Amino acid sequence: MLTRRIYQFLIVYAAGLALLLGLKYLAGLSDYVIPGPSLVWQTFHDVWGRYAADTLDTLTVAVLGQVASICLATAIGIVGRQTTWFGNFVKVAAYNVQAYPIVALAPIIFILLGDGFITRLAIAAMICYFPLLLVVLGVMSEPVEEIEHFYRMTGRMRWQLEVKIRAFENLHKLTTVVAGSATLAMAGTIVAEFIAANAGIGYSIRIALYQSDLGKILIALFLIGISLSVYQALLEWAGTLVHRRWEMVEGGAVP
Amino acid sequence: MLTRRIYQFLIVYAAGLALLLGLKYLAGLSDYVIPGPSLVWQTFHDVWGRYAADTLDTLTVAVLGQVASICLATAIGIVGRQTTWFGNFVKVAAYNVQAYPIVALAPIIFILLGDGFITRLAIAAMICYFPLLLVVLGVMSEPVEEIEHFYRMTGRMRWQLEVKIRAFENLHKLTTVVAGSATLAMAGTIVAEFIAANAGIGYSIRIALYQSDLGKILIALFLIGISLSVYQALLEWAGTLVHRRWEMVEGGAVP
Amino acid sequence: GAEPVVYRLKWLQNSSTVGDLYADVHGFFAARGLSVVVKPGGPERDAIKELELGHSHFGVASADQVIRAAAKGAPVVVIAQIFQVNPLQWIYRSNRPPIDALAQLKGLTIGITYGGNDETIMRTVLAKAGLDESDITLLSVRYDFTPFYRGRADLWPIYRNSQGIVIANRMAQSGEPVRFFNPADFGVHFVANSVVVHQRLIDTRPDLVHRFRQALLQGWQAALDEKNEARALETIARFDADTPPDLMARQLQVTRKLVRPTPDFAVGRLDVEAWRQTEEIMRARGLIPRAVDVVSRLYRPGAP
Amino acid sequence: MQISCDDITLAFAGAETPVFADLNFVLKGPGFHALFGPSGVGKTTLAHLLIDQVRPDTGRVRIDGCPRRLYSYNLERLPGWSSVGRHLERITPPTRRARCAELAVEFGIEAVLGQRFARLSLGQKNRVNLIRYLVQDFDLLIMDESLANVDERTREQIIAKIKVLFPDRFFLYISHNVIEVARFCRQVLVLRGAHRRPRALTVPGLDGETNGDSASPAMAQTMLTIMNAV
Amino acid sequence: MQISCDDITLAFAGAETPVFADLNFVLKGPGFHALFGPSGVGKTTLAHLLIDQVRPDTGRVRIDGCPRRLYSYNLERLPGWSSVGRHLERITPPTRRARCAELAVEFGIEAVLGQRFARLSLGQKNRVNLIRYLVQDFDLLIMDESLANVDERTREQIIAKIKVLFPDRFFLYISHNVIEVARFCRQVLVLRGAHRRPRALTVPGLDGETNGDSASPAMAQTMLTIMNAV
Ligand SMILES: Nc1ncnc2c1ncn2[C@@H]1O[C@H](COP(=O)(O)OP(=O)(O)OP(=O)(O)O)[C@@H](O)[C@H]1O
Ligand SMILES: Nc1ncnc2c1ncn2[C@@H]1O[C@H](COP(=O)(O)OP(=O)(O)OP(=O)(O)O)[C@@H](O)[C@H]1O
Ligand SMILES: [Mg+2]
Ligand SMILES: [Mg+2]
Repeated sequence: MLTRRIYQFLIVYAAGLALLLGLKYLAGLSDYVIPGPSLVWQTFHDVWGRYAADTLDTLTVAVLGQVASICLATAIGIVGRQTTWFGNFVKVAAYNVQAYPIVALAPIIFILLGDGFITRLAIAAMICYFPLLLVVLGVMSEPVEEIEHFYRMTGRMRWQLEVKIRAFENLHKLTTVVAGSATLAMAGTIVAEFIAANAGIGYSIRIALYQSDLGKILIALFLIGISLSVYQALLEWAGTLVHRRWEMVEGGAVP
Repeated sequence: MLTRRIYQFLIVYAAGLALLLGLKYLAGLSDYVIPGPSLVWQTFHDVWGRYAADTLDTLTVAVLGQVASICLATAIGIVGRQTTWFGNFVKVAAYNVQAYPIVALAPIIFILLGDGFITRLAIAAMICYFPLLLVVLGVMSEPVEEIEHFYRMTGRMRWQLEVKIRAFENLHKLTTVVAGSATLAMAGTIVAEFIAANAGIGYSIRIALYQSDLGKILIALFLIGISLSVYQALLEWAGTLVHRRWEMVEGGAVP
Repeated sequence: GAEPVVYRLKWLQNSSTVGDLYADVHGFFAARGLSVVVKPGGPERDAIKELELGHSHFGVASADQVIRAAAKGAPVVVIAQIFQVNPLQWIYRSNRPPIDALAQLKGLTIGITYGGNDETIMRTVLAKAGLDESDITLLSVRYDFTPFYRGRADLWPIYRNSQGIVIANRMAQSGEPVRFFNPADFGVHFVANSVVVHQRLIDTRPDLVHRFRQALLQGWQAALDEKNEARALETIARFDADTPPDLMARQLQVTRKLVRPTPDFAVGRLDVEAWRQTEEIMRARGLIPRAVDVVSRLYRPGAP
Repeated sequence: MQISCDDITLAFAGAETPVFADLNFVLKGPGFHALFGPSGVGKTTLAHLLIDQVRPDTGRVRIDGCPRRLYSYNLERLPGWSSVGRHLERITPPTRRARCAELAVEFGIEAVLGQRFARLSLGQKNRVNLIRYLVQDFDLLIMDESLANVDERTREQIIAKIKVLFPDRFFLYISHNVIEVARFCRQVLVLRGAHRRPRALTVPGLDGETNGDSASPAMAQTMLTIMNAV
Repeated sequence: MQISCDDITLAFAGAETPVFADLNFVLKGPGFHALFGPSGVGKTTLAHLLIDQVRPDTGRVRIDGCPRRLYSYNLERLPGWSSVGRHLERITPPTRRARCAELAVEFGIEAVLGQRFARLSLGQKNRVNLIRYLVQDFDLLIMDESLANVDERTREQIIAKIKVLFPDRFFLYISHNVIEVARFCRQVLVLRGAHRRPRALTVPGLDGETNGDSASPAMAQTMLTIMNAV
């Protein structure tokens, strides 16, 4: 699982790199446009320790941001699933906020939250929560008639139960999206660091861009990819655990 | 529908504005930090025509980007639904690409695509496709046993049919996410303009940011919100049409 | 104990902020009873807003930010002007003839950041040269240098003392030496970064402002002193891990010239004439609706 | 306790012929009654009318003396997050714990109480679901093919048990098994084919509480009456 | 044509007792045969064994002379994007169009061919689904409660029709209705309760092609044999 994820990432990365290098040699671009292999290797050697620490820092925030965004999406998804005016309103509000690219909202966020950790977290959560929200909304607004009927008939239906039933019936979709949204949490954190510029790999990318150093960016992308592969493998493993805990083994014989 | 969306947006916007203005008067902030109502109005008067044209321009690209991303997500979702090595690989690749914040990828995209229209489109599509992908993957990798059984038994199952069955059974979730991802397409286009292009509302936002002009940003957010409300209402209406065309009226009496 | 103070920079911590860092690391602030947190800035950071919101006590802002803020009633005061020569300049390849006269700009493709300082400056330069937009081609600048690298632009805006050194070095290694176009050489003096404070702090804590300013300027003075060069470089290196030592030394050298044009120059002097010109330029370009008398915003030590 | 329909008309949108036209009947409770009729005649639709899930186009449904009405059907599922036994426990009011346990034994599902619902056989699902409803407060319980996938012997045992335990409730049992319906039900409400008038007939059943002989003359007579009514 | 099981053992993970232990039987085709037994005894599981959807822990399933095997069950659904009639059309090989139309009439669903599957009554769903399978190429068709929600009269008609139209195929009909099974089936494979040995018995049925009298001595005898076998 983990090893497969990692070597699959390595293939993707190598392919991307090959594409760039191919372009470099085909178009005869100099090292300052696209660095050659030896320069990339040299850069890797110089910065990898520092960048790895930065990436870990970023990953930590991303994990927290993802947790926050899961909570947020669940809350909004649960309220927004209702077909009432209020439910609809919450949905519209949640959608609208998302339409604003973070770069436009950033000045306002800085005014409201100041800088530092909270801002990074908030931006990461905002970027990552939307796909989660969409899925939670989709899942939560669709009744599972054959299961819910009894509880409705007997006046036992509470919103918690409704949410639990629908979540359980769509567990697979939900775990897919949670595992998938990890990448967005990471991207969100990096963007936050990029524009707020205080720490993490996003900040290092900012500096590399400022110095127009594509080599460093390639190293950063590499480290981000690796750490994300590990994180996602962990999440998938956790997803399997959840499935097993709820004993979701599908009908049919188990060999 | 449309009017409701619009006035709901207006409520959200007014609430946000009220929050900012409240902060302004409570903390006694100057117009530079948070512009007062008259200055906002003045700014609106000055720039709305130009900004509206920019927003429309952006919206056009966003619509195209969304179409592209729907195609992309569907294609990847269909391939990635398979539990084969290749399916898994495509999924990993699709996820990994997403982890890289567009700001980090931008230089590479510029090198590959140059600047201008295609870049704007590509970035918009990239930002918007991921939630779509997650949902398509979730939906496509879950069999609908009671329906698929017959086709499998009789050797009639083709991948097209499988995709059609699963899509149809989850039509509601899919239309939710397509309508919802419109906001992301818009956000994506704006980000693309912000970092790359020299047209569209994202570009105007960047200039306003350089000029520390929060008033202009508020106007831009207003116009983005309005046009997005209209676009989303259209998408939802289209979603209803699709449902009706496939005659998805649920069991039970129609009054 | 020491009084806590937050100082927000405009940009990254590197050779451009050597004095700020030096004052902190080598105890100039502490000596005046201040415990200063020097925070790096960023593209979305605005020190003037932070002053008003109370997030920071002192900050670094560009001259155009100061003038815009003043135009909108922000009670901001400039207490020191670090850069005497604006480091925002244009890079071009040495294989074209050096630009000795503004008329030579005719026909070139020039990168500008729409909405940015460089747009204002370049348009002023062009107006001075008697060129209008049809005589040149303007190219919108973004985060990366690709259009310049690939020859689509002739001139590209750059921060002379930080980016400029790194990129010039990288291009030189590929056999493409470069030169810089400095508008100040042609009489366009657009003020760059300055240290600002909120009027409130001057009113309530004049001593604090005074102590901070003293410590900061002494820090700069010391940092730029040739005999402290090793220590200065060592200080920068603590905050800037991304610049190789040899380039950092050259960055420091260029910074020195921009901040302290002559060896006996008193760092931080407010160049009233340049400020006046900056305001005039901004008015002429329609960037502010009315005169703000920026000179009245310049701090006069000893004034109440 | 009484259910009555007065001149009910109901047509589904898009359907050529209405499901009900001039449907009239009165069914007096309590007791174990059947709703019988060919497939597609409208039994499920009538059940929906009785619980207000569907409204008639014209006419009126009246139910007297049954404030608490339940409708159960054979496709229902229990959530998958815990075992069938745990679910039953949670939805059984404390005072009926013993009754629930008794039903589990009588219905022959005590061996599978530790299983998840999805793993049960069809007939086991039917039975578990029915027990859920029987331990609730109710006056009227509609059982829409609730035992359709259970074998006959167990089914008869279940019906007999229900009749003993709940003599004062009103049951409406939808089934396709004439023998069962004739033998156990007090009255059989027969819904007839679309072209027959009146659309519904009420045939008295034998209301027996033990397994009778399907070859007895009374049974044969009742079954014949029912089959002719259809 | 022949189905046989030799010493089959099968236990589900987590279950206390195995579903099958030492299951042995031989069933000779072709013809209309039944699989009978109490709910939960393992009929569906046996069907899954026969189509290789489940593998036995030990022992071996042999099916001779039936290369094309189909398994249909009563919970299947048709996709919702077009009408039932359109779906039937699409999955019917061109040469069997007439047969398909004939079945629709005989099974009493021609009036609902224009509807979507989700709107049909349960019994209508059962019948539509069965028709789908009957127009395919097959040697063995397992019908797992495929007519469970159809009324008896229609059900008998359907079985009689199937027997006429497909005399050379092998059917395995899972049903809980003894009468039907006794009357129509050639052989009844009875799966017996967990503690009985042997686990399966084969009882000859009457294999009748028309509605017989359920009170006839032969019927009574056959039904008794079956019920005793269980
Ligand atoms: N939502 C609907 N839209 C259109 N027609 C419907 C709808 N629901 C049911 N019908 C039709 O109404 C008729 C009666 O259906 P109903 O389900 O009540 O039959 P039933 O007597 O319960 O049959 P069964 O014994 O097969 O369950 C059927 O012909 C069915 O196709
Ligand atoms: N996946 C599974 N895991 C565990 N136990 C199972 C599983 N599937 C079936 N069982 C158990 O195996 C036994 C036989 O089930 P099966 O579905 O074969 O019964 P059946 O004879 O078809 O009953 P019915 O007539 O009620 O459909 C039941 O007790 C059931 O609970
Ligand atoms: Mg029904
Ligand atoms: Mg079964």
